[in-house]
Amino acid sequence: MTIGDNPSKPLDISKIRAKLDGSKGPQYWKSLEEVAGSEEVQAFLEDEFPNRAPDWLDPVSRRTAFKVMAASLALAGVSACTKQPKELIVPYVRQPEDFLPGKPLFYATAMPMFGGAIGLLAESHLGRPTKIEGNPDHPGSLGATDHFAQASVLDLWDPDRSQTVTRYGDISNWVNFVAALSSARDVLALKNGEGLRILTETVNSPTVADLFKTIKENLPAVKWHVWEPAARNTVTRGAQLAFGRAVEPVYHFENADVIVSLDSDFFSHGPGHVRYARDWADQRRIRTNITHSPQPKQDRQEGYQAGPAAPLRNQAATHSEEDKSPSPHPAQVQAEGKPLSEADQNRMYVFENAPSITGGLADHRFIVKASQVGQIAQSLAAALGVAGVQAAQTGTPADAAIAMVAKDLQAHKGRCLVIAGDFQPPEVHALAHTMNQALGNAGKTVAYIESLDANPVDQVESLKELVGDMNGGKVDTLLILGGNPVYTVPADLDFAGAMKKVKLRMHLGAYDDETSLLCHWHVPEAHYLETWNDARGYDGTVTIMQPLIDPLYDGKTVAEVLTIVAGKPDQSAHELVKGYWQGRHNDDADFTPFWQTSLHDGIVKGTASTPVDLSAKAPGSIPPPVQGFEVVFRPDSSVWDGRFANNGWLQEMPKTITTLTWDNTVWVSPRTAEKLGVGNEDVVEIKASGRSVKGAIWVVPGHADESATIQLGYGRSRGGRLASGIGYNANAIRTSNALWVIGADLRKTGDSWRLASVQHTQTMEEREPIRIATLAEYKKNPMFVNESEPVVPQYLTLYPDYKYEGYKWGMSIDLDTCTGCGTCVIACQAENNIAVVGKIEVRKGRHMHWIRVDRYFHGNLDDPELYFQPVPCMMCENAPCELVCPVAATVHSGEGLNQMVYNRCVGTRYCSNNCPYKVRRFNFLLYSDWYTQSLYGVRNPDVTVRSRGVMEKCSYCVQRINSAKIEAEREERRVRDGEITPACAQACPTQAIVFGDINDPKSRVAQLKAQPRKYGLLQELSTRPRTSYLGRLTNPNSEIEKG
Amino acid sequence: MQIFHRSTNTISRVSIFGALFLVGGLIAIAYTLDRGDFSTDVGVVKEQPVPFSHKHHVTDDGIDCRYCHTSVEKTHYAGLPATEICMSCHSQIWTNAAVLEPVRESWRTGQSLEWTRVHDLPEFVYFNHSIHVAKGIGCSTCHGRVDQMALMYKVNTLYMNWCINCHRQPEKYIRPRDQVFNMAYEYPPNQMELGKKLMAEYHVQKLTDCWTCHR
Amino acid sequence: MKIEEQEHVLPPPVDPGPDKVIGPGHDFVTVTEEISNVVLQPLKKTPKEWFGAFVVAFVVMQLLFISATWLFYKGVGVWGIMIPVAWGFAIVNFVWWIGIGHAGTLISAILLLLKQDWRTSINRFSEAMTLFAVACAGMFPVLHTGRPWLAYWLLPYPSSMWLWPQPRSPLIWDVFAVSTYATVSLLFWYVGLVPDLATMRDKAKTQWQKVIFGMLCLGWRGSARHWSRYQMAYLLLGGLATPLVVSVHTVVSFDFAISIVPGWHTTIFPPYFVAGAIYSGFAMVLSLAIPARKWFNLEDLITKRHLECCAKLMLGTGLIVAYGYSMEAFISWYSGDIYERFMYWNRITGPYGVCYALLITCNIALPQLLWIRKLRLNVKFLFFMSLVVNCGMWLERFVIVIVSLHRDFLPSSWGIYIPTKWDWATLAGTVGFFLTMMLLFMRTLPAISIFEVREVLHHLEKEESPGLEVVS
Amino acid sequence: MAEFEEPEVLIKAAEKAYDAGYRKMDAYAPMPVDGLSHAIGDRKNYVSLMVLIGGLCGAAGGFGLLWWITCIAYAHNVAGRPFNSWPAYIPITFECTVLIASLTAVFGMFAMNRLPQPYHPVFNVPEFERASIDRFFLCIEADDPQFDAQQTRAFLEELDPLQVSDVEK
Repeated sequence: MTIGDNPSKPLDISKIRAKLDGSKGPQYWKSLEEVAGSEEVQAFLEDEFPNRAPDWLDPVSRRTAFKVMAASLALAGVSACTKQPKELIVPYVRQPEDFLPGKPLFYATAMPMFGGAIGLLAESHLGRPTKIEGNPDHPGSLGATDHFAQASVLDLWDPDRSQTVTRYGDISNWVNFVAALSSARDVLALKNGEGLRILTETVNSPTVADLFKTIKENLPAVKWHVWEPAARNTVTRGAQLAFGRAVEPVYHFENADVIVSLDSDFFSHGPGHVRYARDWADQRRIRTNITHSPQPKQDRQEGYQAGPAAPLRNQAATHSEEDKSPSPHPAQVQAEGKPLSEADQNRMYVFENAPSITGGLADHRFIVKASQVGQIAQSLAAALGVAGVQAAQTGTPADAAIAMVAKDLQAHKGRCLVIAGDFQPPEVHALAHTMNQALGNAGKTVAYIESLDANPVDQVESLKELVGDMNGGKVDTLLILGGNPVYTVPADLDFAGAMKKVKLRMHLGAYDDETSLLCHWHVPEAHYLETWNDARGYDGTVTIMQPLIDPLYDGKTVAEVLTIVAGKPDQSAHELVKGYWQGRHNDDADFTPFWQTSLHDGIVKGTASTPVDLSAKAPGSIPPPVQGFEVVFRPDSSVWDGRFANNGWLQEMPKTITTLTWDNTVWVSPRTAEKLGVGNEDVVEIKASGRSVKGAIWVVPGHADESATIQLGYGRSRGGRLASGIGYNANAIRTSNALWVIGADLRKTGDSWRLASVQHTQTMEEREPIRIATLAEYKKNPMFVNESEPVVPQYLTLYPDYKYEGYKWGMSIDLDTCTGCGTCVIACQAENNIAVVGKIEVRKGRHMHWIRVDRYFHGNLDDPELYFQPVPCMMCENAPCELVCPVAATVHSGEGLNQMVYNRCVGTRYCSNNCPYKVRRFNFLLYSDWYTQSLYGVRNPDVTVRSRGVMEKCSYCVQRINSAKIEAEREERRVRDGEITPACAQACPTQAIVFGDINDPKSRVAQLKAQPRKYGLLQELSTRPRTSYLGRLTNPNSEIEKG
Repeated sequence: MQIFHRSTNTISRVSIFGALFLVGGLIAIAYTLDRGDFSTDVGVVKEQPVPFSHKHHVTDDGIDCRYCHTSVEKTHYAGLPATEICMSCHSQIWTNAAVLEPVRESWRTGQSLEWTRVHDLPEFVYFNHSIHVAKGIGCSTCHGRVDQMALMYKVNTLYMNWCINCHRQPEKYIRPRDQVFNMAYEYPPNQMELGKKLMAEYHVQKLTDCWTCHR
Repeated sequence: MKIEEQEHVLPPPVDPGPDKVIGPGHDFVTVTEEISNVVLQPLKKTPKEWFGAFVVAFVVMQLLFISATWLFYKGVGVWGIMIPVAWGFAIVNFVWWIGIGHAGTLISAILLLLKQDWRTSINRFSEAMTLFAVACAGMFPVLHTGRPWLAYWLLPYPSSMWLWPQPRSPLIWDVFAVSTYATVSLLFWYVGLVPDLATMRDKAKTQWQKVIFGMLCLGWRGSARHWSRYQMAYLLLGGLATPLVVSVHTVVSFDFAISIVPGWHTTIFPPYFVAGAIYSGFAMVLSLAIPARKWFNLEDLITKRHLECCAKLMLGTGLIVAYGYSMEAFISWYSGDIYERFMYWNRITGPYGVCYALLITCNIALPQLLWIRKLRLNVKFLFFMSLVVNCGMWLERFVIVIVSLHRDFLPSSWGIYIPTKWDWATLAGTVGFFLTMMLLFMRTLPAISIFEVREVLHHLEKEESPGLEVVS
Repeated sequence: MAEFEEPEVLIKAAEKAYDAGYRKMDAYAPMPVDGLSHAIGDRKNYVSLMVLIGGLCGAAGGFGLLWWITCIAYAHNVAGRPFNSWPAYIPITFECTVLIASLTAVFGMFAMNRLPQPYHPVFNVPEFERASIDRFFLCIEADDPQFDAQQTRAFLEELDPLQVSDVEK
């Protein structure tokens, strides 16, 4: 399956169109697999077969690291009644105080990302960090996380991390490195550090910033360069342009009724994106005080007498001989909320070239080329009457809407928001600032704080300068602290070439990667969970990051290296961080409590930056749009700029828009694909400014024409077993003066590259797994969700209900606030020891995720709506899977959970066939890694590691339920609402997933299930799912609707 | 013409029944082996670094279970004493007894003692001491008269049907909370009604769900 | 006095045509001679074709062992199965083989009850065919489990976990149905063999043959009392086996009918599965009988009449199957259920549409040629047709199992199933195993029931010369 | 022991012998012959009764097992169905019925026939080997009250057999 085997047929878009024109009602279009009927699949079948790699080779399996070929006898571990092998207990010699073996501990820390940091609680089992949760006290998290944070714990245990200091590639040690660097420094110190250059990624750690200050004092000639391939450079530049100083905008979605995004995907990245999603959702969420009553009132038919003698019967679930009424149904709970007439939610307009999760949530999504967003901004600004700005035409439908958008904004002065995308040029940011000012939003929906960036230089310029000096021979010693410039620096600068001219090159990095290969010295960088550090959150709040474990491979931090340059070697990260903060206190008396509380809370009180108020002025001109075909660069949604390339969880996480795993692709619109005569998996060559790269096409409906989007972070040549050999390197055609968009042309090569998508059919067909209505329709008919698929009334079944007298667990998922970000997927994977299976297996349809996010395109092929639906186990009360299991490996619990017992499963897979939701996952091979020692560390000891040949599925995180129940029982009370939170619900940024006890009418979940928008997936099958959904609402602008 | 000798009639019949009995017998033997001490380890003493006698420490010295098994009331894991705990006494008494050398060595070197597990559940079984103790299940109910064991062995198979037996009818085995750590506790003749009373009092459920122990 | 001394020349093996079950010029001795010779003739006299076929079959059988070993070593992932298509070739083959296994007992039992004279010459080896087909089928449920070494958990036995099977699951019904069927077929076959084994004992030339057959026939001596009990038992066995045959494939069809998968959840499955089973069963009988009668010169015992009757039955059951298909289509439309409708539409036009077209051709279209008597009597054509139907029936199972699964309720979890080489190897392997077994059987045991042929012969004689008693 | 060529002759002979008062006798044929057993005075046949009993035991056992498993030994809420979902037990019950019945039929038949019995005096007669091929025999056993070597032989001769021979014990 390498580039070069047979080309698959191009998509015949015209055929689909023909179909669509014929089809009535809401338009449905077919996906790749069904394009123009079955020929595509026939072809797929035909050329697929010969290409099958021998099962014992799995040549492109991207998870050899995780994979074990042997049919191991470790299987005995999960097969019952075998003689137990000898097992040792190794007690402590001195048991730590207040430590209880078997109880996980949580430590507050933070993960630096996007030039900011998100506050976290890290779970530790017997000293092993196993799981990341959000820190409820941290403003940037409020208890939620993103998928990067969730997956970061796997990086800590990654067997491919660089594990030792190397010198010229040979194993060395820290002492030698210190000696080498110190001597180099001492030499350069004679010329005030002339010729010593330090290249870092965006730094926002006060400690590090302080260290740089000292360095500057001692060695004024030392230059500090900053480069991060997907940094928010344009944001600071834009602020410079508008305000004359690099400030950071902080948005307050909780106050925004109308939001305009100028190609800004603020839900998926940026220092505040998790918090923003929460605030937005709070504005979005609708609770109506009308109670959902799905069942027609009829007399129930008598059921069978059922159930054995009392002592054997499960206490909680008992067959109701006497009383045939159904178990407490949400219908009996009175829904709380506003009256229907007052139901209201915010409205969002998004202008973008490629679908994003923000665009998916938009009430109006306008497709424009990325390079045209500037003109849109101009027109909008003009329409808003910003002085000195002329409207510009893009020639897209968007132009027509601008007036109405402006009108809507003006109608909500002070309660609206205009946001420019992180990858739009500074001018667009400046325009956005001026518009917000014109709309009186400053201080209300947007505040400006001092930049989080300790060194807010123009990173591109800074990089250019460095490269220039290197070529000019002005650099003797280059200190690369973090990052992987050799891979990430745009091709036109030829960083590698320039580097070779530097006498002494030193690299601090987590992996032995492209950069370390070209450096004389390489020092393993400490993971943020294993060292001391500090970082600023999106609003400036500082978190002191504390280690949960000693550095596994003696990794070091940026600070620890800098302190050598500063001339004070042998200071540990702990001393440095503590020292810095001690320095800001007069004496221990007030330091010690401060230190304790700060560490405990995970935030340093009072460090949130105070807003400054400034006046913005519009930029003179904006960069002209790319004439002809544009290629847009974006960081990848799962590996970002490549830093997570060796993270199996993220690699296998379906990318929200494409549901692809393990690869980056070239996104083009159906029309463009038609024009190029290519289809999915066809390889095209992208030529831009004399350079070219080859990548596989993925046709993305709703993408702008004459435009292609390509993702950074792939095509790595080093940096771990999983990182290299997949995708293509987009940096190869990136240039320093056109970082984010460039004019280029695409050419079909005739080759094809196999991609692993987890969802082949991208439409809902004639079915309605997701029920959608506009706010207006909802007000007319709040029960709209139950019309297409009525609930099967209870009286239709022969059997009497089981009554759940104890707890009755249930889940509710609000499709209106689900962003589809996929954090739940990774959170679940981390919590439940879910195996990574690799590209080949994903292609075969064998991915293991317990909760998946279904993504449907709906409506027009060129401008479809985009819907997301998280699907965990439905925990059906009449579970079809249970009926057909021959060995009772899956049965119902007394609390209505659909239990899956791995150690009883023989693997007939009948349950999966009979599961209409297909949420069951099967270990077709030995997917769990039984052999890589370091990966044992990340495992959750409360969940069995599944072996080959057993079925598995979502358990509502039963390990959490049980421990909470045990706590409650010991205290002789019922479990409180909210005491149990499954991993998915806990990680969800918008709290779209809610779990709880349905029997408790006051519980949040019971309340949500009482909402009129509540419906069950495939409820007409009478499976009676415990997981229910709230229908999706949209809030379109009626004027635009008309227009 | 005659092929077989007269005797073959008898032989053939005997052999038929013989075969039946043989098969039956083999199955019976396999069954008993599977249930026997060989595979259950019931009553089998495992080799330990130190010949620790519960009999001596509990009965003679009258040390409470919780003195060493510190977390039995707090977590799923009863807790095995850290060397520290051993040394708290043995730094004063038996300071140079040969049998205790491993303990002292562990204390000196900081290397943990490595005990062999006696009560060993499969990895897919999640047992929680704290809740059982809290609900009035005594140590001796499962571990037997540990106070009379010179060397540790298990008295129950810890097989699933054994667990289920109690989970289905706790009233048979439950005892007052204050008696949980009483090794010599005898069930009263009126256990059945006492058990029912205690179950009500302690809100004991009959948890026979799979996910109670397996996840 | 010994038979050898008498004048008993074997009549030439000529096919007496479509209305006679036995060729001319036969008496008790000659039929006995002709049938027992197949077994007792010296090895070098064995027909070349037999050796050829055996070598081929034996080699192909090795595929089964190789692929099974690889399967146990790696796991079921070596097959093409995935989510949503969690059942692949294994189940398809299982149902196919079980179906084939139906003709044997059917012929022996039902035709016995119906007193059909044409059953005699073919019942013995169609029973053997049943046994081996069921053996092949029986392998798959075990092979296809994720943890085959625990397959015994499907049996009710007192385990140390005190866990029991879950008898609401059709798979448990399968366990009982298939094992019962295997046992009863075995008994039926052996009981039928006993008197002939006695014959073999007496015909055998060498001592060791005598001893072996002597053992196997349990010392049968044809006593009148024995015969009477024997016949009663045999009749009852037939009576019991008849509903059993019907039940087995009914239960197999429940595997699908009980589920909620569109395309599986159908009440019409039991009858048309049974019909289909008989259909493929008779096809297989023909595919085996036609070469066998040729190689061993048995044309005068397995006559065109036998072949034609099988052909007619194929035609009949084929029509029932056709009815089944049409009903399936009709109901899925008539139900108005979008999932049902889509399922059927997808069957015809979906990615696997080709399979459906082929299936209709093989099972419905081509067999209609059997209406033509000339073709029914054309042995070569019958042989060809029997192969066609066997393929067709395999495709039917493929369509039902895989095409229904690959697109069910939620479009998001639709998928494409692609069989791997190991899927094919396993299928081929079982065919090899089956043929090897059949060939060995034909060469080592009387493939035609001698004593029953004698009975028929006797009846015929009586019909021809009513005054027979007077003569003696 | 007399040897005949045709089954009908044998039947007649047997009837004669029975009328002549012989009781302990047996007829041998290479194939089942209607009425032969009747002719030699074998009137009753218990096979069917046994099978009936066997079948009933099978049915009871089968259903009983399932009921016990799902209601007593291992009661669980499966797919919201009652513990005793008897309709689901019908197939297995039926299979058990057939299985036990068939087993009793076959093994009962062999047992009643006193088989296996590789050795039997009649095999001592060389001609008897054709009893399994094309000859029919009538054997009057020595322990028959009326048995007398000469008379019986004479009597058998009257039945115009191919030949009469003595069977050594």
